[in-house]
Amino acid sequence: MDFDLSEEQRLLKDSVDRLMADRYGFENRQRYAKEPEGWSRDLWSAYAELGLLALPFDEAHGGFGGGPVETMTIMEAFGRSLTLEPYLATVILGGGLLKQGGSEEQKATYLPQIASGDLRLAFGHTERQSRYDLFHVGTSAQRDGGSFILNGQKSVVLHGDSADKILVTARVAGSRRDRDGIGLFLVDANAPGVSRRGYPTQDGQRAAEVTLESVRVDSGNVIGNPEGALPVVEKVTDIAIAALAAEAIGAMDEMLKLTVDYLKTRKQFNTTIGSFQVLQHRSSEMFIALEQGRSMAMFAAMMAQEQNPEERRKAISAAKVQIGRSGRFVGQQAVQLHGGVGMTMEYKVGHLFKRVTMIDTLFGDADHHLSNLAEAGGLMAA
Amino acid sequence: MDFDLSEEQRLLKDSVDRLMADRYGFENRQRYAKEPEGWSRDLWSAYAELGLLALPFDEAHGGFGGGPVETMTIMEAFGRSLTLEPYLATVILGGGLLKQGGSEEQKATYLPQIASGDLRLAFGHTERQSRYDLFHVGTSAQRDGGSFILNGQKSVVLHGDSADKILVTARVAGSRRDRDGIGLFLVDANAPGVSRRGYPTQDGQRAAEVTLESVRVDSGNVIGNPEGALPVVEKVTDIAIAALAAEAIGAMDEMLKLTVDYLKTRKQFNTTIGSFQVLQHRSSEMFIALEQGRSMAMFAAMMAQEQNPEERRKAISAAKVQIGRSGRFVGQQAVQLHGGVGMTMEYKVGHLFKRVTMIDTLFGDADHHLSNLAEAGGLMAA
Amino acid sequence: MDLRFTDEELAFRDEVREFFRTALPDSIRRKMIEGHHPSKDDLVTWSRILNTKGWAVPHWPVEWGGTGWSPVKQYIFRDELQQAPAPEPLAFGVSMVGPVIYTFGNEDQKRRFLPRIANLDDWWCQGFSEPGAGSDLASLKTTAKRDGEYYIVNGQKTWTTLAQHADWIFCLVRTDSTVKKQEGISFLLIDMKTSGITVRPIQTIDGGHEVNEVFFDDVRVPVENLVGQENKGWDYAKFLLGNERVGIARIGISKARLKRVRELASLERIGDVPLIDIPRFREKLAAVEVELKALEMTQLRVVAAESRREKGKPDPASSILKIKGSEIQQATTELLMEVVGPFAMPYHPEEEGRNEPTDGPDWASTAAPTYFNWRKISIYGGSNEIQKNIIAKAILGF
Amino acid sequence: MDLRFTDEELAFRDEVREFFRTALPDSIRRKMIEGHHPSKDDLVTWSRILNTKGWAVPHWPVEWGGTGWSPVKQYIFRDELQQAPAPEPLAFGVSMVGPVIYTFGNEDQKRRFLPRIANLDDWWCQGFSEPGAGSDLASLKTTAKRDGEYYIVNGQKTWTTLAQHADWIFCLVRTDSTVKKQEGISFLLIDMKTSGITVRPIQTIDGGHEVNEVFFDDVRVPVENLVGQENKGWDYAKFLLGNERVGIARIGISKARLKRVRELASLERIGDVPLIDIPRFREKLAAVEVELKALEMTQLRVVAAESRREKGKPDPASSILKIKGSEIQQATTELLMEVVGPFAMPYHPEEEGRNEPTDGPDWASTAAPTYFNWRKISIYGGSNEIQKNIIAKAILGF
Repeated sequence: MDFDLSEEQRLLKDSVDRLMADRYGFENRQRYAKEPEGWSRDLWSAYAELGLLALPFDEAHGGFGGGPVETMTIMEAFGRSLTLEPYLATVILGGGLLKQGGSEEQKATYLPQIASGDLRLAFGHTERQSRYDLFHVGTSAQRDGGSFILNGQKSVVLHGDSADKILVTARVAGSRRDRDGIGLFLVDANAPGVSRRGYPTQDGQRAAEVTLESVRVDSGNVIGNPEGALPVVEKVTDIAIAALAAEAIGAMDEMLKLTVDYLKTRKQFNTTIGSFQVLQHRSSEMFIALEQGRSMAMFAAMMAQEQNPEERRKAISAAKVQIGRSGRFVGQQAVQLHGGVGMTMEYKVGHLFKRVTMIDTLFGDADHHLSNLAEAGGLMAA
Repeated sequence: MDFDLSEEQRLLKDSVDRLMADRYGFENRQRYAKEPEGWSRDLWSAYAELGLLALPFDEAHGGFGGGPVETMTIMEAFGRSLTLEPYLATVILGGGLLKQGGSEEQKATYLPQIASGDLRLAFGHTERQSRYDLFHVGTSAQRDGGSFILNGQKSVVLHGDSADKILVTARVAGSRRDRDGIGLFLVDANAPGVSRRGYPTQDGQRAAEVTLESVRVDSGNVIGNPEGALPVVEKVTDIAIAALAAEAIGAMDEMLKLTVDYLKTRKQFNTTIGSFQVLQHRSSEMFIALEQGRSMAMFAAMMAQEQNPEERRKAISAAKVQIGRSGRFVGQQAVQLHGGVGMTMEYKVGHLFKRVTMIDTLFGDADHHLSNLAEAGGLMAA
Repeated sequence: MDLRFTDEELAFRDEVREFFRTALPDSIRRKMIEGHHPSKDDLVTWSRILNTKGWAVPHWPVEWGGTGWSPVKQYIFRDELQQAPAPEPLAFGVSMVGPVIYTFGNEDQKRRFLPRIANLDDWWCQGFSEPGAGSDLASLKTTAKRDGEYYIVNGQKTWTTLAQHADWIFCLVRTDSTVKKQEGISFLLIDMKTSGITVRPIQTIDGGHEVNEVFFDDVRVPVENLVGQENKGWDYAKFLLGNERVGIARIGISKARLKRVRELASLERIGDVPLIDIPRFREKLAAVEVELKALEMTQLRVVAAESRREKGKPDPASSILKIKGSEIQQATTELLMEVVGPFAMPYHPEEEGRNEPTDGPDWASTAAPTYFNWRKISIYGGSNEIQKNIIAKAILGF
Repeated sequence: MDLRFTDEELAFRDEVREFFRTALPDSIRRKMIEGHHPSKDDLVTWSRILNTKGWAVPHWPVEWGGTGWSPVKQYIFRDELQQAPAPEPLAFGVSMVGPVIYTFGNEDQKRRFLPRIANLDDWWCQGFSEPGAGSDLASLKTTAKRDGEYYIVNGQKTWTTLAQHADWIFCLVRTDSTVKKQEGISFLLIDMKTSGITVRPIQTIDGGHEVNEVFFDDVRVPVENLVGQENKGWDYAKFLLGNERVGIARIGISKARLKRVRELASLERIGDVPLIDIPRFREKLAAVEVELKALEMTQLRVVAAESRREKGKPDPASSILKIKGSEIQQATTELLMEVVGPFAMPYHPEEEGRNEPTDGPDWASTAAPTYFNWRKISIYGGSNEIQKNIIAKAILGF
């Protein structure tokens, strides 16, 4: 057991931190959000240059073979700076699904394009009725010779509006909530029958409603077993949750820092408000929540690679519970201790609060994962 | 709507408060606990003289026709002083069951004896497997001509060791968890086949394990419909919960008072620890919990008389939830803010903490009642 | 002690409930249920319906349009109004400056302003908070210098709610800076059309525009617009803030919100099971209902004690109403977030209206903005931390 | 960064687990599982089993019986020991005075005391707290006046755990009252058989007798029993308290307790449904497990950083271990109370043994006493409020 970064990991961290410090101040971030796609193409190129877009992929596919610790390092920095680019959608989700589920040919075709920054992906999975249950898929995929015809609607497709291709789950067999019978399809975003409506999300990012009307997907764009994609979807979702946990930690860490700075400088009643013991203790409680969350983000990174899917899922659920609860507490208190300015769009802390709030609603909130964990027998069952 | 005590209620409150102030200081209380029955016969007589033992009964039965507000007034004073006498067991539970369920003849026989202090009762209901479900009765009552033969075991019978008679639930028909088929029987504590083992309870009171082996109860000692006692048991339990809520408020109020006094006098780091803002705020939070609890104790008193049993049960469950939660918070914090002395038997606050803890376990803890309330549709359903 | 409503009070409740059921325009009711902000027009429309009925300012003296209702009836009226759910009459007029004017103003001021407040002919806003002051309100810096028959006002106010619609602003201004900070403050009424006033919007994290900064640059205010005595403004402000705290529990609003949560959680399903039938969810909801019921009883205790209390001296126990009231309101927004689930994510700016197709269920779009926006409730009107100080000092005697 | 145990660490874990499985006497294990206090004999027996194995004082220097294990292995050992569940070696000896003696004591003291501590030949207790001091430990008043080759000790200590069994007590005493309070304190080792020492039991609310008052009335202590330098005792005390905080999370104990809760909740039924299958209960249990897992990872982070830290300077992050550790331990006792339900009520004084028939299930009787007793965990060793001060000052820089 070793909690130190390796030399290479430290270099990665330093370069990402430097990029963020140089180019991702809060004012810049707000400017990037106003660009046509809601994020910065320039930064996307910078990520490609730094190798961030190639990080998790094998060297054979133009990648660097990075693992969850590397991803954690990047995501924490992204969380601190509230980055807007479709890293999660393209690299973690889209790239992850291809890497974990794709054929050698598919990987060889697409992963280098991701790494170079030329291909942006999205993951179309959530449906109106699915809530957080990954196995709930109503979108249909009908076999038509070697092809499939997709019909259905996918909601809250993260960065679905600027994606070149969308990985879509659809049901080849079985009924709405069966674990078997789910396929994963790579759909060109401009293919006939695909319509998208992009919109801003509460946290200043982008998502889309994607409608599929008789969309034809040929056999080369079926990812893995067309009736057995769920395990891959679950695995990649777990990896994404681990990444989001790290992002949330970055955001919480930044909120605590901003809050402590504010308390030390803001004066009221002829003293800095940081001299009030109640506000000091509240800050200590934020610190505890942050560090407990950080511990679980590390646990998630470790367990995202666990071979036994049941153990992996329980561990990831546990981490999501902790991240959700820590994030809520740290976020609410950061706003509370800032008073009015914490409520304004002009100040960073409110945006961080919104981001951690939305991270809780991604891939299942704390209560959902607590239920799942409890139903699976808890963390300590033998 | 009127929250003021009437003139008569104020007189009652004053006389009980005076009795407690004169004779129920903490040292006395600890002395009474060492008397043979674990409570004071002298005080019992004093209660009789003051009319407290007659309070809830009709004038026809030697009582004063007092209602839940009167009971609340007494119980709050009892809670503050940690009284040990079997008031709940005899007057509220035993007397209540007779008053609500007994025949005119039974009432005329027994209620005056309670009022005069000559008869002590207990309620034998809980069983090893019943937890908090009132309808769970495994003790059997077999018809034998006009009599019934009782077999079974009753646990945690409050003040069962010093009771003259015990009101016992037993199943005449149906299976273990049926709502129908439950009878209520007045059993002489020294009847053949009754054995009792008394023991102290965690909060310094007394209870008993009562075993019934072929105990014969004649028809004159069946209380009400021998297959339909559950509604009466539920009603009297609800009245008892309202009384316990008031007792808990008395105990919480005393804990807050002791804690604030302690914080104002205890010195550390060259200052009274009450000057620390964190401890002041904690006290404020205790005050809020206390007052929210007090409000619900009043609500319970009001709703204990509600005609519609479903509404009554929901309201009482709501009150028990609040009392349980407020009591836990106030009790834990009272001990915490006292530091080590709060942990000792020599100081009153720990005993108050134990009493409110045990009140939570009587007739269903906060979680049990929250489940019941939620299952019944909540408080706000139309 | 009788903790039940009397028959007369119950009859009164039925009467106001029926009135709200029939008199409140449906379009406004829909907005309220769905968590949208009523527009200025909505509020004017509704206020005039109330005023026509004679119920716009029930708590005012009868001669100025009040109803003479008992405190319990006032409570019932407000509770039913919130549960309707109907917009509350603009507090800055009817609950804040109105009572200050009829208590401390002169006859001219009463005649000039009070009827227009009751009918929402004048939209008022509140000029108390300043950027540097926060909870230390009395440290305000906006000055008013006497110049003949005018005060010349310079400075800045902030967090000025709905100033963008306002005709008038009531301000605390410093008229004497040589004395203790509380003793040099005056209470001025200022016409928003006066030259030298600039309103700058502040966008809040929910994306809405409720609050503003208001700048005063050599603004000339006639001395006749001074309320009461010069340099006594702090007393009037304390009186005003005391009134503010009474209604702050907003129990009817939480009742309406919990009802909404229960309805939506019956529609929303996890597989085939309505969310409301998931024990975890329904117990969480019930737990909030219990807290709310307790608070309602606490509120009624405060209301019932009101007649025995010195006028203008708020019950320090009303700090409980602020603390618990805000905690419960915030808890209801968290419940709604849970109901909405993944559909909390899409953001629809309120201004754009509801013309475009919805992303997710049409009731989902206000969940997150409401959750974000309602974080303010534990901050404004004396933060919950300040309220705990008040309890510690005024009740527990620290 | 590699957050998994190495193969070697895993093998070590299996080895100690197997040892605890076979070497711990069953009667002691039963008591631990059921929440009873091990007796003095139990602890002596177990300590000698450990000492024979060479594992009584793993963290000590190798020359005095230590094992030379890495911090991670030390953690694994302790965690497995607590999960066995086995009694922990008497902390006052092996974790408190032992390290002070081998770090600051002279050779004579080391030879004389350390082997007897490791074998629990001497039972030690701690004389730090005084009635008036509380969290302000340095304000202690017990004096030691030099008189030839002796110190004459007068004063009173309190909260002295298990002093009733003790052969020796280590005390902070005031040897100079003319200087700043921290600078006049010395660290003395006192034989409990010396005349003038009186031990008075304090009964705690769980009915147990764990703590005592200890009175010193002209107690003559040879000067050779002074540790280190006169008036430097505060430094040694800080060193000792820093060590105390490391193990304070007691994660293995909470693991064992949660395992117990899960087992009992599988036996206890509501109707036909085991309590563990009630969603509310099992989610509550899972929530505590999550907190515990987070704390375990936090603990491991502190452990892993230990080698990089200056000796004797505790990581201020270890305040998290104290705060969360106590909250979690207390939460486990609340879960047990819920499992036990109505059978929390009967009280069985521990002294009377388990001869009489039980009232309720035989595992129920320790639930309430444990719940009551464990309230101390957030009070002792620097209350949780003090720990939050430490985080605010030492980490957040207030």
